[in-house]
Amino acid sequence: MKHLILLLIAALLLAGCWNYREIDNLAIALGLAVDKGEGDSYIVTVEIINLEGAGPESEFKPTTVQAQSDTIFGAIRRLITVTGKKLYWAHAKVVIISEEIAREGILPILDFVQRDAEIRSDVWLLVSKEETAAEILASTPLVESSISQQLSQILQHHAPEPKSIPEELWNFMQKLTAPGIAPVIATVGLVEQGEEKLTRIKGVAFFRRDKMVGWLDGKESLALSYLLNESISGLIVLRYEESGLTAQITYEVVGNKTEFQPFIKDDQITMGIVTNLQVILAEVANQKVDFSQPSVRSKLESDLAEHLEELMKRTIIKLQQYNSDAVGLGSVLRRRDPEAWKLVADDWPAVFGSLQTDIRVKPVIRASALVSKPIEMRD
Amino acid sequence: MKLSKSIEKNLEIFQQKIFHDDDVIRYRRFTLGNTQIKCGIIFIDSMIDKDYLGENVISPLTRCKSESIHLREIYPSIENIIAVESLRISKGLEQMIEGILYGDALLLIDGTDLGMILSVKGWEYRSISEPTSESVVRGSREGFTESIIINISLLRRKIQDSRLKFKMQELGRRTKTKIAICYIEDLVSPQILQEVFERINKIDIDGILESGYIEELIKDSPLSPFKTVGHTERPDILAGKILEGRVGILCDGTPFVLTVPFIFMEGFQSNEDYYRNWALASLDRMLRYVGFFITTSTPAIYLSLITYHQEMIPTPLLLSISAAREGIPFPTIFELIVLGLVFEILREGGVRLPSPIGQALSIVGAIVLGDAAVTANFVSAPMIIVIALTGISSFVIPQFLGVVILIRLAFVLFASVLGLYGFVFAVIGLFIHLMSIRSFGIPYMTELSSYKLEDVKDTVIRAPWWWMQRRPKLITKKNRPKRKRIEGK
Amino acid sequence: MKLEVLSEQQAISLMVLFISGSAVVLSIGGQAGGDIWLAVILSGLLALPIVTVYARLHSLYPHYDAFQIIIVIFGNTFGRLICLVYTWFAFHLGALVLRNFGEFIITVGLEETPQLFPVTLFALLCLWIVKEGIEVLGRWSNFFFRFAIIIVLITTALALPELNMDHFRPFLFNGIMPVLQGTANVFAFPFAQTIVLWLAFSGFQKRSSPYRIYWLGILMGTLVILIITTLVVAIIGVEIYKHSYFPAYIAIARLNIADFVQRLEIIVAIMFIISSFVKVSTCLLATCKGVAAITNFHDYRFTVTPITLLMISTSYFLFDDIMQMLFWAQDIWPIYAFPFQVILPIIVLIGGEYRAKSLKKQ
Amino acid sequence: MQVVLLTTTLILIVIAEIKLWHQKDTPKIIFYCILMLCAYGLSVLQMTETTIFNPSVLIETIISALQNDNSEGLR
Repeated sequence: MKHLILLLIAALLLAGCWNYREIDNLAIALGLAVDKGEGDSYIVTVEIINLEGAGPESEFKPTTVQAQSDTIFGAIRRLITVTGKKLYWAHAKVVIISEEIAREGILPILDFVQRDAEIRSDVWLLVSKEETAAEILASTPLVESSISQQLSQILQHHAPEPKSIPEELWNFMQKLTAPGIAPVIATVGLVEQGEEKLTRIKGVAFFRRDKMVGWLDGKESLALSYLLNESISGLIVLRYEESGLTAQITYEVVGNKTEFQPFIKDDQITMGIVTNLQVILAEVANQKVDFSQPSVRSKLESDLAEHLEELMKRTIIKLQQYNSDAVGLGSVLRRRDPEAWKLVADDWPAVFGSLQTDIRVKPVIRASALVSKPIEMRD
Repeated sequence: MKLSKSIEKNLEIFQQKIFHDDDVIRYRRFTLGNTQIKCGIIFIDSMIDKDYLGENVISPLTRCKSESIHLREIYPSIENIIAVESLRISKGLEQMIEGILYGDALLLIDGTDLGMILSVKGWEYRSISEPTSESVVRGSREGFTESIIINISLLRRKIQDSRLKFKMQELGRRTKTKIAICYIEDLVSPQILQEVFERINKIDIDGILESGYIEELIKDSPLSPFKTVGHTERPDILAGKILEGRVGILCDGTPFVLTVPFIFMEGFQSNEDYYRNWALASLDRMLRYVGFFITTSTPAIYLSLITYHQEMIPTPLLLSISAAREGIPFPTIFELIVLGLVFEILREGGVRLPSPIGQALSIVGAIVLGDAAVTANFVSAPMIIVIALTGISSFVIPQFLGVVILIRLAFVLFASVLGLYGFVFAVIGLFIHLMSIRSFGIPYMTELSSYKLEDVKDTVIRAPWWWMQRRPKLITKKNRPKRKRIEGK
Repeated sequence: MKLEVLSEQQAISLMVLFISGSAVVLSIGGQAGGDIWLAVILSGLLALPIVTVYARLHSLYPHYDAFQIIIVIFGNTFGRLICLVYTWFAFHLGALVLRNFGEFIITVGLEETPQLFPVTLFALLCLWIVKEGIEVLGRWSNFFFRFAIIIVLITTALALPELNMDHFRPFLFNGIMPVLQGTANVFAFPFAQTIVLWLAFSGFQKRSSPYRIYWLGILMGTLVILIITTLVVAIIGVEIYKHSYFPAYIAIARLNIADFVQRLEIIVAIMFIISSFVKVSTCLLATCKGVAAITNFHDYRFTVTPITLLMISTSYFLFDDIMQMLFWAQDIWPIYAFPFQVILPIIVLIGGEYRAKSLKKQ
Repeated sequence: MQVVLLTTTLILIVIAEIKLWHQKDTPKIIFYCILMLCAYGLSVLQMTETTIFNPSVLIETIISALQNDNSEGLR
């Protein structure tokens, strides 16, 4: 007991409350956008929550503040002179990087974000497709109360319509440090709808080390997602043509699994890639296509396979042009054949650039939603 | 001082020397039958049963025949005449005075220096009624009264076993309070019993008005706010504890009976647990542990979350708390302590007031004050929720009602300097304290820090009776089976 | 003075918490890379013979505590010298763990708080429990052991969807050498440190066997460390594991269940506080007993306050910064501790066997 | 300022603890005071940030010296 009293007294005497900070003295930052300023400087735009009114009736409105400095940290410190409150980063949702900076290398930004214990590593990374990254933060949030939250929502629920590959910071860092895989970052652009500008996430920017080297569009990034074994679905629309019968058919992917097998022959590495897809027929525009017949279904399956194989091939070739192994074929090789990997590890990007791939897609039409046959219309 | 052989002188002694100036002492003089022997009875008005005294003592004595009385052995010869169930012949003046003060009547007869103490006690008792401090939905409705004799009878009726023993003692130099130490001979651990006697014999105080005096004088770690002596006003609880091998201490003048040893988890048990379906009772018991956690920790956790670890709050919640706090002039810690204080004042005020006023008070306090404070922007709404939650949860563990306030305060102070880390420190400290105290040689946290299935059966859960075969291990060392094992069950 | 005894359960939980001490948060065995699990298992197996030595000594001299055993075996002068060496070891280890703790708190949570403050508070708690004696420590760890287990289980369950077993492939990529290095590291860092427990134990309840206690303790400790390191590496990958100070903290920060259960790092912090509390207290207890044994006082309790204060100060200037601390824990410690943890106990055992035999002959 | 605070606290602790023992055991008190003085000295050194002999540096040096000796043989 006496120790307890001693402890209490000690606690009270020494009570400096160093880290004690009232919640209302913090400016909660939700999003960060980094642009290139004149010379070597950075322009930092931060979306913060601004409270209006007091007590039970107060409301929060998002607003953006901007500052410029030679370093990101300096710019963020400078923001205090604008907000009057210390910025609080633990709830930041997105970090948006302008293309210019991404091409120069994003390590300075990552360094700041990693080093500052406050920013959490599950913040989303985005590359802006617009002129500046700040524009994105200035657009209109549609559902959520702030644009950063809106973006975070979109990225989180991207699986049914995977037009991009959202990466959280830690994921990016992991790919950056792991051998034999290059990171990608989702890209964000703006679309106009009436007077409002809305954000739209489509495609990815792929990297070599920390430098962005190119873009993939929505379709290509879908192919990349399947190659990366992301658990997503995704729609594929194809035109069906058979004995004069044409129809637009929408396949919905409900399961995907890609397997890799490296073959080595005469010091030439060939990567065998097999993607198993489970699809359902989501929409069949022409009622005459009788998908209950095996022959029709196998035709549908081979169409789909052909289409996807071509798409994946295109994607990989595009990546190979820039020597950016975003598929992680290097890490596959490292796992599957450590000895072969040791030989090429030091020179992997170049080896990847000339790597042979053998891509097979094996789609299986599992079900046709709720109907087993096309709807037969009668007069 | 000694009595003489003359009754007049003896009465004089009582009237002038011992009880002088005391107007409630009655002196009744009469002659013994037709023998002309003078007699006197001394008693205290209102402490004896007057009808009983008249019918069974005075009337037979005045009507008796002289041949039935031997002058030489006058007391033994009238023993058959007096129809009182308990009497004793006494020589010592002290004993006589004590008897009179305890509600007996003293019969003095001319020609002897002896007195006869007749048990004719007959004061007013409060009738046996339902205990208000421990009410139950299911279970016996009788509670202890202020009379130790009645209390003993209540307990005897529950346990009709010749091995149930009562050891009577008197405590308090002036009050001469009767206490009874009761236990079941073959269940109690001799060390505990010996310890109880030793500690009780050490007590030296002039007045014992309630068992609380004894409690504080015999308890272990006297500085600790945790109680290490249990109390109850229900005979069924006492019987249950005694059947587990504990020792009960009954005290005259109070319905509250002490039980030792008292260990931590008893604070989470209720007698009703044993009368109800075991599954529901277990659920309730877990609720009590949760309640204990909530009532001690919520304010500290809330404080550390919103002043140290804002990153742990989900964003939407953070935003709404932030909005609620906007414009509040006081720091959170201040807000917390003041509101907590207000709640305790409301509670204390409610307890001491007659119930209709108490209700009005709580309505005014809870609704009007709380609502007004929020609208006036004095306190934030989440804080009101926290305080209300804390306060309400404290009522599920009535045994620890006082101590949780202290724990809560300590937790809040630690949390205010180091956030959740400080809170964890405080929890560690609390458990060091809990682990280090003992109650009559039994570690306070006995069964809560054990992994044996057998010990868990009556702690976190209340196992069904057919499964609980043994009494608590540390309290009873011998005769442990509670029930015989029934084959096939 | 009454001999303070522990029950088997209490001793085992004390041991498991002691082993998981700082090891659950610091990065240990990073050299082994993806084969860290193998390194952990190997070092657990290596630790078994060592703890058997302690157990053997306990059963040879059941009525003495470790320092008394040493003095009985080696006589007054030489025995005390060994006691002094061990007292220093326990003291140093205590200061080290205290420093680990301080760095952890400052790095992850309270950046602006001076390190001395939480460390002092923490050390005061240790002081308190050491004054209450090993029995209270045993009961305390027995009680908190279940929280540690619950924490480990819950985190494991929550982490399941985040695990990426690719981090462990390919098996033995860099050959066996790094695994052995990792093994040496893990062996020296939590496992062989159980020597301090041997120094702190004073006696067991009659029926419990010291062998069972030590073996079960090591096995369960191995299991806990195995679960935690595999979990952490499977979540964050080898590279980040190697290069971060507190990998478990980073790993748990990744967990996010349906956007609701997230940001659980505090769980790791709690686990760390509980286990390093046990560790520091054990070291403190061993130091105080050692000091009392050397100076021939029967009661160790009166030395606790000054030794705690000494330990706080020592922990403060032991290292300049966290980088040096990590370097120490990973590179210097295994070599530095080897004589204390392996060579000396074996010498003591040989002396003990010899002495016991000659006593029997008499 | 800090040193003054430390000194008073420690003196108070010493007095309180010795009183708590309820016994006059001179060697014990002397030994206790010696230990306490050591602790005090160390704390003052630490508060005034005086660089003193650091055991970990010593151990580090010895061990790296040993490693260098053996390194040729090992590698």
